[in-house]
Amino acid sequence: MHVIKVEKAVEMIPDGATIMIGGFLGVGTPRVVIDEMIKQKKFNLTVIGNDTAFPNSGIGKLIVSKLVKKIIVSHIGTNPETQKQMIEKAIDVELVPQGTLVERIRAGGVGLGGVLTPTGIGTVVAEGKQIFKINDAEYLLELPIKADFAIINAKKADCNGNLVYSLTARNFNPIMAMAAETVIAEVDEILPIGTIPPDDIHTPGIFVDYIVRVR
Amino acid sequence: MHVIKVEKAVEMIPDGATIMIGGFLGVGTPRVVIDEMIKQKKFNLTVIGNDTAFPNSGIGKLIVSKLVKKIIVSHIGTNPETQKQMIEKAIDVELVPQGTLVERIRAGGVGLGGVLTPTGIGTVVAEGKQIFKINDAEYLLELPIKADFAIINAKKADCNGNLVYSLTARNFNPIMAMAAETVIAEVDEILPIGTIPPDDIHTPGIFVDYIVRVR
Amino acid sequence: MIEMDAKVLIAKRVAQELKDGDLVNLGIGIPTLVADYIPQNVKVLFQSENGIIGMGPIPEEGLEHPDLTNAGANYVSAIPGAVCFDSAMSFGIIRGGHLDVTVLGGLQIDEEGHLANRMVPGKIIPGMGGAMDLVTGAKRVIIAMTHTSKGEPKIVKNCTLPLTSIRRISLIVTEMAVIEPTQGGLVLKEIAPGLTVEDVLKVTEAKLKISSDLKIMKIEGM
Amino acid sequence: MIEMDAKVLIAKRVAQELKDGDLVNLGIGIPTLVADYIPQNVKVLFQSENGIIGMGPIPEEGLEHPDLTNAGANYVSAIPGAVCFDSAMSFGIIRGGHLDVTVLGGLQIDEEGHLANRMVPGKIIPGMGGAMDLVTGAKRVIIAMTHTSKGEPKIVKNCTLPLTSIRRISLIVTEMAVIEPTQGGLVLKEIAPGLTVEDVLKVTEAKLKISSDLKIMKIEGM
Repeated sequence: MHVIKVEKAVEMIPDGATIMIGGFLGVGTPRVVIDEMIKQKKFNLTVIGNDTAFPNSGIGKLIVSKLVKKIIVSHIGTNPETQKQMIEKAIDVELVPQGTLVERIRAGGVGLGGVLTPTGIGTVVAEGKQIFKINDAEYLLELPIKADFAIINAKKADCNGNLVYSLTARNFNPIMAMAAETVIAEVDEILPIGTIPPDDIHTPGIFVDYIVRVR
Repeated sequence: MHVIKVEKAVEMIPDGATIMIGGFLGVGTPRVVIDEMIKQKKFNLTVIGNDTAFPNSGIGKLIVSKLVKKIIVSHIGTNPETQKQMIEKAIDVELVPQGTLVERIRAGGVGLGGVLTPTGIGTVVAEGKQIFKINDAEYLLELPIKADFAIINAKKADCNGNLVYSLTARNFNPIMAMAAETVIAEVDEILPIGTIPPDDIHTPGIFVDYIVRVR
Repeated sequence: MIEMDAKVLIAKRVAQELKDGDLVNLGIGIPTLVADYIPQNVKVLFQSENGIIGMGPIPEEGLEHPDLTNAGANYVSAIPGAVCFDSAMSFGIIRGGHLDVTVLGGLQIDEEGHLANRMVPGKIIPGMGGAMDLVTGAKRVIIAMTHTSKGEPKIVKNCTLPLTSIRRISLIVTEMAVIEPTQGGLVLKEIAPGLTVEDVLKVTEAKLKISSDLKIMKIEGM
Repeated sequence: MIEMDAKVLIAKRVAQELKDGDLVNLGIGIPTLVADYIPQNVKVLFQSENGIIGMGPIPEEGLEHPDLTNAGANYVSAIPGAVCFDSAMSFGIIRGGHLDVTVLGGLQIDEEGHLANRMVPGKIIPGMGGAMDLVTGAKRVIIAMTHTSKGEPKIVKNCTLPLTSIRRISLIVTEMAVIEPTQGGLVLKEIAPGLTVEDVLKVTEAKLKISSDLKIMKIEGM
């Protein structure tokens, strides 16, 4: 794990990268890294996240800045700009049920080839997917998602990169931390090693490549 | 969640029940409940756990007491008594790779119909199982496991049943807590509500039906 | 009879469905109002799919925490004994059958009790969020919605909007009626005070069976 | 030449394979010894599949903690910055490719580099524990084992014991040789000091290709 300036962190991200971004309607989304991505104009991104938040927050800001060519999210209902770009075919939107989305990301992170979920059976979500009948119940095969980068937000880190999240800002962050080639964590503070007890750590530091401290 | 005497907790378990028992070679196994199960002679149990520990510890004690008719575990190498009963066909042993075992239990708990894992492909583990080829890699379909009871061990609880585990005694306990009809947690102490911060709780109390305090 | 806002009436009636000890997830809109009308002798825990059990009411001004919100990104509080977790755990709880009740809004419900609560196809589809998992996984799915939309029936023969799930929902509560979807069809169980069965049938496209034990909704304040 | 215990020699040679920053899982037996010989300028983190990263050495008497053990149920310590987690996370790390190196013992390895490290069929099969996941998921799989068992070759044409995985392992280290399984077969890369290639071939059933860059194992203290 390396501590890095936000400018350097974002310089590593090439145009066209596939990026997971933590957060739920902007809560738990790494704000400083997002702002720097906009400053450095990272184009043609594929973004995986729960939602596109609002035009002025979270992933929504990347959408408004027209940096995203494709998103994989559970809804875009809070961001009219995403809806507008979707209608204009300026952005490709893949909608995934929220529980399925997080399991697909987890599967990517923990080396599973897929999971079977009952969610979406008999709906548009099932279109084009394999259906399995197990003990009279039907399930969809949902495939793993991985990314080049995961940009996540945590409350604090220690010098080993071990992370602790805060309240409902945890959401997708710990799951995405497992599923990307390079993981950049934006944190409020970096504490000395040994000051966070082993049982209180949410994400082991081995998943974290770079830390950007923003306070 | 109800706090209950160990005698009452074990009285709820019928002969022939399917029981998940937390622990890894006895570490993190609920010892007091196990001893009471032996005292009350619960017969014909199906036990799901990581291993059968040693003859004088953990699940091993149930084996020695001849209370178990079937076990689903990742190994029995540390318990000669299990091996002896297996040869004598007194016990039915289903061996499952450890990572697959925990994912199957998790799948049972979180409502998945199964998971695809690369582990076991090309080995005896694959016998009789469906194989899926996804992007040139092969995976086994592994099905969920659920149980009538999960008997788990935690360090502490609060009065809502929220649980915190200790160090490597955590292991299978939080996963099993999600996958059984009735969950009995053996804990060292029960703390007032609000004294364990929301971010430090490992298992939400909603999973826990009964708590046995043993200190 | 005292007039009552339709939404309040629905929320009050839904609140009566909650049992002591229930773990409850409330959707956005009318369902959110349910929290205000839980009977005093009933203690429930609120789950929010963004990762909390033990969600409390809107905090006093100045006590908001930027990391403590509900699934609509509004500030909430946490009751003592609350627990936070990641989205995998949150939907494990939902899909795994550990949630006792979800109360959701609805756009259409068909004769088989199937819910459609997403937007009109051809127009904007804002996405299913967590609704598909909630309807698929919760032990009870209660739909809290107005009986009609701009005069048009929402309880219909067949949904024209995309289905949220093929799981039959457990109960429909509107400002006019309480309807229980069963294997044999939709059963009218209660009607609002002052209404006749005819009033309900007139604005319901789906076929309703009238319960032999039809009751008048009992709502405090009416 | 100073004589050295075969197990120590193997452990010392394996230790040279570890890189600064590696996350390492050591199996029971010879692999456990590797921890004692990590080069001073190399800092690695030890993972144990029962749920810890940052496992430290056996604690001083009186400092054992009943809840802090390795995968063999022996007391261990935790270094500052250690983290504990459940078995789903532990095997997520292993199967998900986040573990840099696993060092395991072996009973047989075939010409294609497939490992068998479980007991003889017909006799007792004690179970695979975490070995199948480790061999399937770790970035590098290093087998640390004696070259023969009671004089019988362990590096064989075909395994007679059940395979642990069809994943080709990365490296074999014995007290006689370092052998790298490749797509083209097993390549003899190093031999122990004082041995000839003939000595190695004599006790190896599988066909070995001799590396054009064959070296003598460099072991401190020999």
